[in-house]
Amino acid sequence: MTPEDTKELKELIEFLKENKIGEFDLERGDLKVRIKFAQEPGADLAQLAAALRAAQAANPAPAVLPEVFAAAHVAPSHVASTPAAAAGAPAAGDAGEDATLHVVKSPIVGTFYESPSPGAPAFVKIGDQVENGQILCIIEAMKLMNEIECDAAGEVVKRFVQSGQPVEYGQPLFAVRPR
Amino acid sequence: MTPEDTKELKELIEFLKENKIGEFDLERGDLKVRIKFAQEPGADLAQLAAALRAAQAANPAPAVLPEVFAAAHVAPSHVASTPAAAAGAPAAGDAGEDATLHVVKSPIVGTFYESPSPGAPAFVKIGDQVENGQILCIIEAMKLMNEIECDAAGEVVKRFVQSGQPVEYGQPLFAVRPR
Amino acid sequence: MFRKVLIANRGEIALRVICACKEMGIRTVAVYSEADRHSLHVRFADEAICIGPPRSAESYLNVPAVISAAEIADVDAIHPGYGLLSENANFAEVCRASNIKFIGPPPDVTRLMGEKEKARQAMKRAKVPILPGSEGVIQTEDEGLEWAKSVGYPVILKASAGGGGRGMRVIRSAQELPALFQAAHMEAANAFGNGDLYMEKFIEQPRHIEFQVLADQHGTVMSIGERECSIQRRHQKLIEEAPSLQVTPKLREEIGKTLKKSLENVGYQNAGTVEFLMDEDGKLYFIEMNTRIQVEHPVTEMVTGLDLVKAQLRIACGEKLASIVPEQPPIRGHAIECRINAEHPEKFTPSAGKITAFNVPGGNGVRVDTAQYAEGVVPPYYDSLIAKLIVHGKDREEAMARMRRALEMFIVQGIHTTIPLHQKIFEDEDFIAGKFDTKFMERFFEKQKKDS
Amino acid sequence: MFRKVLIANRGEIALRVICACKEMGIRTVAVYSEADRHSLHVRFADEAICIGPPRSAESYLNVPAVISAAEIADVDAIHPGYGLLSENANFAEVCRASNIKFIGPPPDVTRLMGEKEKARQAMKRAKVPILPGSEGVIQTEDEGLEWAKSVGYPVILKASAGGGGRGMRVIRSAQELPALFQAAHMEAANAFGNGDLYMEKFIEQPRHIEFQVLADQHGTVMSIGERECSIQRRHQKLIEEAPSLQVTPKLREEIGKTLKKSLENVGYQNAGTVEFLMDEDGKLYFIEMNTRIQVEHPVTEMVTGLDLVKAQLRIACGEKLASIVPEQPPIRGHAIECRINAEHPEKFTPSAGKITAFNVPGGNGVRVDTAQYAEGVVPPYYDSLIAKLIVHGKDREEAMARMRRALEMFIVQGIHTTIPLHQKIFEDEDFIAGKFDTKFMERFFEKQKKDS
Repeated sequence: MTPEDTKELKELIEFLKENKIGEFDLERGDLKVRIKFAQEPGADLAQLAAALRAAQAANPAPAVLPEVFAAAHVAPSHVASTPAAAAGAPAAGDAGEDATLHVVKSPIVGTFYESPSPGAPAFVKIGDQVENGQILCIIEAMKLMNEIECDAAGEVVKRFVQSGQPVEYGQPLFAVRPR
Repeated sequence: MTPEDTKELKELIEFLKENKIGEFDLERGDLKVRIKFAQEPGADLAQLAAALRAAQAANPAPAVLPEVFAAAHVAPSHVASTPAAAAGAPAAGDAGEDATLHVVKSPIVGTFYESPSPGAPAFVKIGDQVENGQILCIIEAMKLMNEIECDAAGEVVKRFVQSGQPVEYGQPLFAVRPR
Repeated sequence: MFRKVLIANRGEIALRVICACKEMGIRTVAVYSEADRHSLHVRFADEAICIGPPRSAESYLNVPAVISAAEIADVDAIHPGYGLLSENANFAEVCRASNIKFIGPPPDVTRLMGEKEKARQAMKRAKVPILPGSEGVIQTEDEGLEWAKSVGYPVILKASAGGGGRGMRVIRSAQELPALFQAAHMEAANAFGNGDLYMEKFIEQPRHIEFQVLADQHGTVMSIGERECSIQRRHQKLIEEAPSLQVTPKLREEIGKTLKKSLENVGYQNAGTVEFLMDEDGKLYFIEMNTRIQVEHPVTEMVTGLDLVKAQLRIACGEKLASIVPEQPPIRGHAIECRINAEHPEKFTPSAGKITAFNVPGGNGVRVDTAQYAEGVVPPYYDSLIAKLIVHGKDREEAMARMRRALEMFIVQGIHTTIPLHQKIFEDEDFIAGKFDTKFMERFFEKQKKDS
Repeated sequence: MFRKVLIANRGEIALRVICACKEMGIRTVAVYSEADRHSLHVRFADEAICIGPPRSAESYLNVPAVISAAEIADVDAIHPGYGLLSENANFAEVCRASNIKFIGPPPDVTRLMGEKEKARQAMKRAKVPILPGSEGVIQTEDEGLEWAKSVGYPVILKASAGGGGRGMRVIRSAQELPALFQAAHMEAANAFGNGDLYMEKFIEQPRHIEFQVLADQHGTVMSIGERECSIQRRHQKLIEEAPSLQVTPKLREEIGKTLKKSLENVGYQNAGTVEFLMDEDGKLYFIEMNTRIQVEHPVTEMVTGLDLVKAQLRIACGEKLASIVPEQPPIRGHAIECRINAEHPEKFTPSAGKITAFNVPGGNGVRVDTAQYAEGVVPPYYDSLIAKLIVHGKDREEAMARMRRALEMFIVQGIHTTIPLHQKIFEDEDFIAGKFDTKFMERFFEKQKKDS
């Protein structure tokens, strides 16, 4: 590591510590960072943790991965072509978004269509004002076209999927800024 | 990471904290971020215990053992007839004792004898003053009588084993209050 | 062979099917409810699709959701596992209509076997022994004496109009028949306003014995040995074995031939299990047929060396049985399975929650089928089966000894399991001696109560 | 049968022996160093005695400590496992003097087989084929030509006085012999001040093939099939299989007969393994004998259905082989074992530390022998083997497919393991085709380097 890297890393750690982060992973290109803070030596907590882990003092534990099936939290290869995180953990996936937005999720498994028929204009586009109950899109399942209604009123600010794309249950479709 | 990245990251963490997010995963293209906040220091034990056990309200969790092999920390059935804890984990077994005491441990596996021959007086008894190098007992191993010398000077305040009793490596034999 | 298969199930059987597919180079698609997001069948499938909320009715039993998932994932076939949609003929029909191969028998066969009385009659016509019952009402004591004589004592009288024990009498000899007939008649008349009675053969100590069959899509059926499943609690199997100590090679061959003929007649396809009761004289009576892979299929795999799930896939793909199982596999050694359920071992209350420690036993002759793991969660919505512990030994003694040591080494913490119950059963003298029937567990619990 | 047995070992083999004892109703005594206090062999033994500090020399290899533990625990016998004291004839003698049965051959046989050249001569006398070597110095080119002709090319010239490659030449034909003889002679003379040369048969692509034997204490020896162990890195086996694709039933029977005769001659007892090199023509040459249970014994168990550790215990107790293995067990299907080591999969640096996640694969045809667990610790003092993953299939193809899916489902975190290495080997074309020899791994690493 260059001294510059080290400095940045130190700053990052300081910042994480200030914000009481317990674990932190980052991967970007060939950069991988993994940080896990040790248990705070708060009296009772340390005692309980010790009892729970019965860790061996003689054998310092290596920097460990958080959990066996960390990978399992996101399905191995989602049919949806959106970022797996968005599909696999919709709530978390939207955390980066404005919390005031309302997310319309797919109530069924099927194929998403933005318009009533090929070539026809989309039911809604970004920037449209929509009403409660207004049709936002169609999800085709078993040859049936299911019209998906909006469950909020406001402005469509984002569409998460492409027309023709398969979606699973609970997958975010639109973000609406409620009025 | 670019300074821009760092700034974004900091903002994200601030935002997550404000919204009391516990864990956060994001995968988008080649970027992967994983953040897990530490337990609030001062969080009450019940909260941590709940997190650790993930007990479901509907099904009172059974009283869980702290670790898979809790039982392993003490050998299942020690040859020594002293409380297994004393033999299996000498350090722990002495925890209740005065920390200033010096514990003489068995350097070999064998059978403990307090005196040089049956009927003869014991090498030492409780209350005796002993010197460094003074013989405290005999451990018989493979028909050989091994004299065990004291590795401290002071008063013998406790004997942990009975004459004729088998002892394992590292098992506490005597406690000596050093002068 | 199929290119891609969707597994319409969860838990250990979903993972079992995924394993078979992986070994055959078939891509797998898992479906899951929101409660199973972190399950191993989701983790190890090539693709995974969330099909609904935790409740089975809205996810795993939701036919449109499953079919829709199969369509968007573009699979060739669906393996239904056991339970859930596995014996749903309508689902099999929808699969067919959607051009997706349902891995199981055709819908009409599933439907036939699903209607118990029709299945009984079909099997009776095909000369499979069924539990004898009088045809219609027994009008008089004499008629009763005659019918009872024809099937042998004991018999049981039942009220045509009712149930719940009213008007019911077990008759163990001709001497006691007249009085009991009158008593039952009176009781039925009083209880249901109708004194009509019918009679059935009564089995005092029935054993539950079932035969595994495989059938290809070209008209060939093969019976591949039996399983002994008498250790049950409230009709839930706890322990299964293969072979049964009660089934001689001769009986095995006879039943095998009869089943081959009868199931070829009904046009059976894929894997199935024919369940029988066995009376004290070792005679078998057909009860019902399960038209799917069974929870306890591994004991048959252990003693025959077959892979039944792979056989299912190959059959469904059109392969002939002659190439999958070229000859009747000999039975080697003895296998036993214990179902490890997330239940309190004495009260049997379900024990959902987070698993904090999970150490599975291994070593020679031990197989564990499970989708659980340390840090895994047992959701409260589904079946309580979390693992199947299967052992194989050169004989029943070795298998039992192996099971004892494997149970001891199977450590699960955070939830209750039936492991301690199994440990006690494997110390029971009658169990060890092989002296048991479907009422064994009742007697076992009484003994336990007395001892404590 | 023995009442109580001490296991003078650690890790998976200690647990393996404990499992066998448990299944036979024998009480077990574990011994352990301070580093292994929380190990599973300690957890699952009936008794456990700490015998010393972490270093093997002061604990597991400390004969007085082990014997003393055996005495205070009052055991009938000691099982030495593999490695450590298992081939230490002095230890076996001390056991005998202490009236404790050593589970293995008598000390003199262990000693004989431990001295490689004596063992070679003993086997040669008993007509076991050994790698041909000239008797004494080859004085002239003509003598060399003659000797080479008698064993066939290629041959190798070696310097009598030295080693390390100096004075060494592989000769592939009579034409090139004269020039190479002179060159080697000169080189040896220059390097060691002594130009004497001797000759050996040279095998270009040797396979490592070994035969498992069992011998009772009444003079009967039985060979129970071979294992193919050519996949090695620096003479450490990585993958073992049974049977070997190269060994025909005829060859198996021939070698079996020869070994039976020769080992009955030397008075062999208990389990043992006879190691051979196989040349390109399928001829076998004895290298050495291991007088103990082998790491890779499970592959033989999987294809024969025997329990070799139980057989060891029964033999040591005086039982006759005829009652333990009544007839030559047929070889069924194919088994493969992968050694899972706590090592970096590319650099092979040992990776001690705490295991944070440990999910072992299960299901049909998968066996795992391990003493590790989630939260377990791999101490830096001992062998890096943490688990053996063994699969069994109806043929080598099924076994390989099963191994691939089992490797994928074997999840170990917190330390590095060789799992990723095995995964790559199982994708290698030559490995899949069974085209390999003891130099396979060298070529494999070169290919890997080229590809990256």
